[in-house]
Amino acid sequence: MSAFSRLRLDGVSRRFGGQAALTELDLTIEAGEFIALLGPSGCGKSTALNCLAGLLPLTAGSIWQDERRIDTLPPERRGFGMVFQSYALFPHLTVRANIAFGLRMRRLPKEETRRRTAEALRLVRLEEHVDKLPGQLSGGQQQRVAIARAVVFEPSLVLMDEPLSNLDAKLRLEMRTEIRRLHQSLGLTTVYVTHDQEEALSLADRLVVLREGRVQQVGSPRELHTRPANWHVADFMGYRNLWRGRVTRVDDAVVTAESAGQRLLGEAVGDLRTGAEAVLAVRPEDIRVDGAGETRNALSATVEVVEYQGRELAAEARTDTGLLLHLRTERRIAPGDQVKLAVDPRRLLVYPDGPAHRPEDQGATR
Amino acid sequence: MSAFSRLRLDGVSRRFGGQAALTELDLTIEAGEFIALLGPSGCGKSTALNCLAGLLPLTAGSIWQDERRIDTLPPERRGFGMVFQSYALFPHLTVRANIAFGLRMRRLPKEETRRRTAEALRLVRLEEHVDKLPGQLSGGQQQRVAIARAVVFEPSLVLMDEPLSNLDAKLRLEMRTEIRRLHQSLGLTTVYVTHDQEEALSLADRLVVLREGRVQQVGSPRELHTRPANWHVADFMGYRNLWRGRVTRVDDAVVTAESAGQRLLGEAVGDLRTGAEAVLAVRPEDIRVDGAGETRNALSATVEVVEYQGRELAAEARTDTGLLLHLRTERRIAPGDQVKLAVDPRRLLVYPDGPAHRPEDQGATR
Amino acid sequence: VGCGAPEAPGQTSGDTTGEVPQRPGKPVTLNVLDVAGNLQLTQGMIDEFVAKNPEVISRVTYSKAPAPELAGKIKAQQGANRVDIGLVLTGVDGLAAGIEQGLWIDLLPTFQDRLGGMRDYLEPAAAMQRLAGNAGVTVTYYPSGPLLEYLPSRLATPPTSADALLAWAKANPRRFQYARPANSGPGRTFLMGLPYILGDTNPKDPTSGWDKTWAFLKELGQYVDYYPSGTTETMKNLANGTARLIVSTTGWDINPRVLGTVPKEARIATIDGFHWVTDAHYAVLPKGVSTDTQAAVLALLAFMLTPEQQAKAYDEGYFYPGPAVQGVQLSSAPQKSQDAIREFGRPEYDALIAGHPTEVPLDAKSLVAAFSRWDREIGGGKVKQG
Amino acid sequence: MSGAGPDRPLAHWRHRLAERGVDRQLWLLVPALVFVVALFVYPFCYGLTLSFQPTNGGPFSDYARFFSDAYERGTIWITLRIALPAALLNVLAAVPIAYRMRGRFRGKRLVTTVLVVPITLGTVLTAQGLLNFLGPTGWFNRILLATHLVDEPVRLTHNYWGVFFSLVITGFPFAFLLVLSYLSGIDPTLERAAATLGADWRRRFTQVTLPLLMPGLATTFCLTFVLAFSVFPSAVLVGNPAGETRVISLAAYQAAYERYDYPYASAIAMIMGFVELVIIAVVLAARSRFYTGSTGGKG
Amino acid sequence: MATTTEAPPIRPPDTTRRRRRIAARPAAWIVWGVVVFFFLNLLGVVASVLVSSFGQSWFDTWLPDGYTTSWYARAWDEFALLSVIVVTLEVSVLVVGLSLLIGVPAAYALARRSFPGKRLVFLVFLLPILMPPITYGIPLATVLYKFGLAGNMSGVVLANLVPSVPFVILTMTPFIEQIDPRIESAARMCGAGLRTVFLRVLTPLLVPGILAAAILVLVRTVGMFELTFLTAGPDSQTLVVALYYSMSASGIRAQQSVDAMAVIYTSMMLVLLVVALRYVNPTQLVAQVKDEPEH
Ligand SMILES: Nc1ncnc2c1ncn2[C@@H]1O[C@H](COP(=O)(O)OP(=O)(O)OP(=O)(O)O)[C@@H](O)[C@H]1O
Ligand SMILES: Nc1ncnc2c1ncn2[C@@H]1O[C@H](COP(=O)(O)OP(=O)(O)OP(=O)(O)O)[C@@H](O)[C@H]1O
Ligand SMILES: [Mg+2]
Ligand SMILES: [Mg+2]
Repeated sequence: MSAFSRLRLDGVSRRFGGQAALTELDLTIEAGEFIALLGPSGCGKSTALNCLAGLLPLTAGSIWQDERRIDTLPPERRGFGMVFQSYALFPHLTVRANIAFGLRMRRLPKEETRRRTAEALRLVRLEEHVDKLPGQLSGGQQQRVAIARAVVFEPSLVLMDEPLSNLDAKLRLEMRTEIRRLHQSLGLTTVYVTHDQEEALSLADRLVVLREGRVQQVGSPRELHTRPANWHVADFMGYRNLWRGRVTRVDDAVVTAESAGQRLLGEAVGDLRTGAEAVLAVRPEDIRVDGAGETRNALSATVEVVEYQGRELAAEARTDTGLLLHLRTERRIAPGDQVKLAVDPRRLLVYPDGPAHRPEDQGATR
Repeated sequence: MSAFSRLRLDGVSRRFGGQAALTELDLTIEAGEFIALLGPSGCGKSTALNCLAGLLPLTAGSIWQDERRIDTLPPERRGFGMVFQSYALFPHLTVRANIAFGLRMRRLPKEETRRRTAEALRLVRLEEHVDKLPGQLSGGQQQRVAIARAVVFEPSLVLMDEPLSNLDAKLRLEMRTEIRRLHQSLGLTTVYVTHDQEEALSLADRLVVLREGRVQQVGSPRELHTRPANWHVADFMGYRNLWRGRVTRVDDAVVTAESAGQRLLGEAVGDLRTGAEAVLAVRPEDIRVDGAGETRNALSATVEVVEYQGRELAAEARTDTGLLLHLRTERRIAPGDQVKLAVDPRRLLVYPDGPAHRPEDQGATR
Repeated sequence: VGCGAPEAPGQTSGDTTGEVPQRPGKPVTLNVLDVAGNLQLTQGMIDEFVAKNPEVISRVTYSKAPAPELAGKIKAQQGANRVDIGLVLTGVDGLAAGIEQGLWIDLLPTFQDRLGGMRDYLEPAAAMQRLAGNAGVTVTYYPSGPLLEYLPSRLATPPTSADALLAWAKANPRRFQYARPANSGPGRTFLMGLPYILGDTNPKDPTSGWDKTWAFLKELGQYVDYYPSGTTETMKNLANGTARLIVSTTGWDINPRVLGTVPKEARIATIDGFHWVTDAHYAVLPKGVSTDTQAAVLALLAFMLTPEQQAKAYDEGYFYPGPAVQGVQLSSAPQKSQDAIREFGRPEYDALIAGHPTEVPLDAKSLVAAFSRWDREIGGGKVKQG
Repeated sequence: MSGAGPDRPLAHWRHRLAERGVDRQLWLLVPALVFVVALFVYPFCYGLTLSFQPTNGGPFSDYARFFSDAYERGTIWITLRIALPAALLNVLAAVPIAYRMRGRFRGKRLVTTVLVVPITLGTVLTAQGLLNFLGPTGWFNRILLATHLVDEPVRLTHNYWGVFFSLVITGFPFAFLLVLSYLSGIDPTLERAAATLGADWRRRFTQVTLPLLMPGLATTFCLTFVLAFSVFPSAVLVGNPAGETRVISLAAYQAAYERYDYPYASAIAMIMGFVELVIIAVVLAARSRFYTGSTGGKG
Repeated sequence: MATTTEAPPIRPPDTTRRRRRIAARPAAWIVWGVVVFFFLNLLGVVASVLVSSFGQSWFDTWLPDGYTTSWYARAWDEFALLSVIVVTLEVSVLVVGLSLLIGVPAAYALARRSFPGKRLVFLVFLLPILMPPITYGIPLATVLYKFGLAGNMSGVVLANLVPSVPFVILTMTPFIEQIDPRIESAARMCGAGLRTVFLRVLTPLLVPGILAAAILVLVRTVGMFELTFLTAGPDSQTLVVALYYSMSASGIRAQQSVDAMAVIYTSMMLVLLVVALRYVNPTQLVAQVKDEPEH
């Protein structure tokens, strides 16, 4: 299967009946990149991946591999590898036969097939399990078979659809490292679908955030982490504190906004004018509890709920004016404690809020 | 359904054919407690819960509610509520009917049923969706219906079997808070099954860690977090660095052990003598990267893999003697960097290791 | 509890053994089971009796079934001592099966005097009655066949001797047809009639006395395409031209033309020196019916054997002529019946019936043996060639 | 351990039984079991013992009689020769059609209904229809003659083919319904996975779907085969009951209802059941060689 | 599809879709071709009976000479078909109902539990389907007569239940296996006893499966001659008895009247089937499919 230097999605769209699952996806993937598609459930991630794989015909747009149009090719002729969310291992074939399947389909010589299968088995450390059926493997082992099967024929592009979602926390962590290692050691190009932002951040070179079938933001993990393009993305990227408010003052990028009677300084993301409705976003870990000496964005609040999370505590606190804050701290606090909180204005992002895009169940209503 | 002041499991065991799924579980649950059952997949968590619920007959042991033996009662006569992993909502009934089901079974007066259903609906904030079928709800909404259904008839005990495992990270976080709130506001007694240690830590008053059907440790979240009883529990509780080694010196609780040519000081958990085989355990976040000035447990290593995880980085580093370390840091490091690492001896736990209990795929072999 | 036969004695369903009164103590409900198609001829008689004698039979129900399953049903009822079938109308086969299994009450000679009509049987009907032994009472009779049937438009001169038939079949392969004897009245009659035509040593012994017949059938079989599984189909084939010459009986000649399955202009031919192989329907009573029912059925049978009632047996030529007793004229039959026979009947039948000897059919055992041999050697033999 | 004295042995038993999977819910089996034992097993035992009590000869003489007579013995072969290919064809024809019926498309409901409707035809209508339609002057031959495809009518009734067609018409809907349900139990993702691995549709089918479908096909084959093996009315009506379609149930029928030799009939029926069991055992043994676990599609 | 290698001009989106369909055709063509051929012939088979049953006389021609309904009238009168059909309906409804009532719980136990002797139980349920009624029909009828249960409707119903109950069990088991057992557990945790679980939760969910089993049982019951005949009384004959009589009785019977009977029989079955299908989508008869995208 010919390698490529660039894969281009051009207005790729897919509708189901009347409903649009994916709208106008434009994306260029360079060879060797690790791209993560990220977004909440039902946002069209799997749809995008299936379109790319050829499992789902497009309803508009085209896909180009260098100068060759490939969206009309059936999946077996695109030469991409795919790891399915549920692994989709062939239950009637042994581990070895599962991995060799793609090579057999390409009618490689027996010897070559054996050699490459053995290599892939070694790569995913399953040498001891070659003759088992998938049903006899643990989840993590199945996972590795699925990955080996997808990469053994050295596809020009590997697609992974939430490959880790079925694993427990410990295994998930281990597999993540494994996938990254494979990507690097085999020099693959990978498109990875997940709804777990931490996973996406830790794995990908570039992230694509989708919402309701539309791209919200494309960028590096750091960009997405520190500067989500709109409050939906922020919400998804772990900005658990989202408050609705109103802009009271604009100084270049620094805006002052008021939410639930609390005046807060923050950094504007997008076009904001005085008087505009806004959404203020801040991560729980960016709210400092030892904010007694702070002058800017200082809040005094009462702790309401505390959750033990190992090293840190997660807590909910309410300011005197009624603003609810989620925060994380290593300080030992207990419900009922009065605390002085502070937020670094550079960590508090202020987004414009149209009446059409209300944060549902969020913000000051809580 | 009569409330109780104490529920006692006495040697509860369950075998399937020849295989033991749960062995000799002894546990006393006080009214109002929030207990989490924790352990890797297949360790017997669901089995324990189902035995408690009466959905699975015991093969040995007994269950006592105060002075009353209840393990011979069918589930519908124990009066416990249960939230199932996959929600198990009745797909043919509306949200309202699903929630009212338990009240209808108890033949409460119509008026009372309506009132309590409405109250439960309010509690889980689903007033707008009363007439939908479960298939028309999002995962998080289904979750809330399942919880409302389980608590609406004010059961003396609520059992929850991995209720959050199907949700995405953001929703999971929100639901966790919700469950804790319900537990407190309704004064429930809750037994909660999960394989996610963070979830267990943040929710429960007491944790029960199972492994292969046997209790490994019972304790408060803090006990489990800081002092796992054996290295299996440690492994499960996030001590990602597990190294096999040998004890070279014992000073009361402080032992010196050698692993892959590296001498390390740590705290002994369990009976250790000089020369004994041991497993050393430390959390990634307990390895400090700015350890240049440290004298005890100082390690110099080369960074091999780095993963961006938002605020922090997760990295793998290898010491000059070949020991592989997983660490987390806020410092910006890159593959190839030489780093000085240090581990607080109080944070490095040393466990005895019998040849029968090898950590598989772990430790110095990597 | 072992796995023994479920025929342990149970309670009786009414008095079944004692003296049979002249009239039932109270009116009975009579269940009639017809396995021979006899009700077509006799239902009118029974209905009339019930209408006239409500104090004997208050209600009558009819059920119909194919003959072979009859014995099983009666056996099951008798095994449980709950016989609810009062009267069975059957052909030779069902009668014989029941006799062999001991299912029927011996009506004769005990009740001979109550059935006066039996004294007036036509001679061949009387012969059929002798065949039935003591269990059955002949209610209708016909001389049957064997006859040949053809359409004059397709076949000008039919063969009239056995040799000619063979020669014709050879000259016109696949054009001669008769149905599998086990499934077909005409087929069966043809089979039983051949020994008389060919002059076999013992026409009553198919195993050792039918050498010529079996040889003839075998040779004839070479020119037969296939043996349909019912007479209806041979009739259909005659009508549509697939077959030119088929085997028939008096009833199968007249009735299908009345019904329109065969063109009206079809003709019959006979083979020189043939004997009629007669057929009859019998009334029998299963063992285990109450004496009241027995009394009622005897009264009914006596009524049915009167000439006025027997005239109904002409029907539409279904069992031509039909009546079993002497002196029954067509003119006393229902008008519809008379019209049908006038239009579709054949004047030559009277002469043929008078001019050829009649023979009773084979007894049941021999007949089954003949079927079996036919199946093995003639019907089954076809396979290996084709 | 406290005060549970009288409970002990009872609880002990309950525990022992629970471990083996015996508990209260098995009461649900009781009505059906009682029913089948009372109304089937007992009469069936009677038939079985009857077959060992022939009218003359020792207990096995009826069996010996059957096997020593080539004409009778041959019915087994004849029946197999009809039933096996018919069952096989029904199952094999159902596969591609059911395969096409997966997924969603317009008119699916109509097509499925049409495919299921022949269930209602019944043996008699099928037989009459075949005689009328395929007979020498039936429409089928008329069309062939009119289009000069043949000079002589083709004979498709009163022989092997007549019975065969009737078995196909009555057996296919059953097979189709069953195959469709088994097929839809296979996770379609597996085939998609095969596609991404470079398998074209033919190899997707032969390498993935078919092996997974095999157990279902085996079960379907067994049920269709049982239906075909007990073929009786159509063997008489559209076949050649004296010769090439003298099936074993016809032999049993003749013994029971023409010769009234019930012991012999029972013996034949037992042989018939035994042959069926043997075939089914063979098929099920073959089935167990295939992968039989979950195929992903079912709950 | 080879043309796709050249850089193509921008095409309207549906072009690709149309091409896809054409590509899928050859295999589909063959399959649908065979299906259509099969159904044309089946149509011929059915139509020839239908036409014949209305034909006055039909010799060597494409169609009958004339048309009449007299064959139906004859059959109707001769067998008192109205009451026979009523009896048939009653019997089939009873058999279907009872066999579901007895069979579904047993299927449930077989689907959900594994216990020692399960294979034996399975064999016991398989045998009535394997064994021809000759082997057990007569002793069964005797037993029923002995307890006064035969010779009327109850006998016919009981005898027909013998093969029907196992049939329900065998067809229902996979359907029950598909229902998540946790839904039942949930109901029990809400305080529902086993009976309530069956009535309130399982039954509504099993409706498609129950209807499938019901249809198949119905077809088998209406078509079951031997057991029905052996246990029927004069007032409890079903249609199939009349049909078998008309087909295989000795004596003369016009081909058309057999055809008419067969048509009556089939129409009744068809009506029952269509009524049943009105309430259930036949595609629901099978497992819930993870729908494949449309191709
Ligand atoms: N076959 C289909 N028919 C109709 N709608 C569909 C189909 N497949 C997907 N959809 C709809 O398209 C939208 C996008 O679905 P998709 O599977 O791409 O979501 P996703 O981002 O992968 O979500 P998840 O994280 O839950 O897997 C959803 O609203 C879904 O309901
Ligand atoms: N019905 C059963 N028959 C046989 N073995 C069973 C059965 N149910 C559970 N087991 C076995 O018992 C053990 C414990 O199962 P259990 O479901 O309690 O695990 P768990 O801790 O809930 O795991 P998970 O996190 O994957 O849900 C497993 O090894 C499992 O294979
Ligand atoms: Mg998805
Ligand atoms: Mg579990």
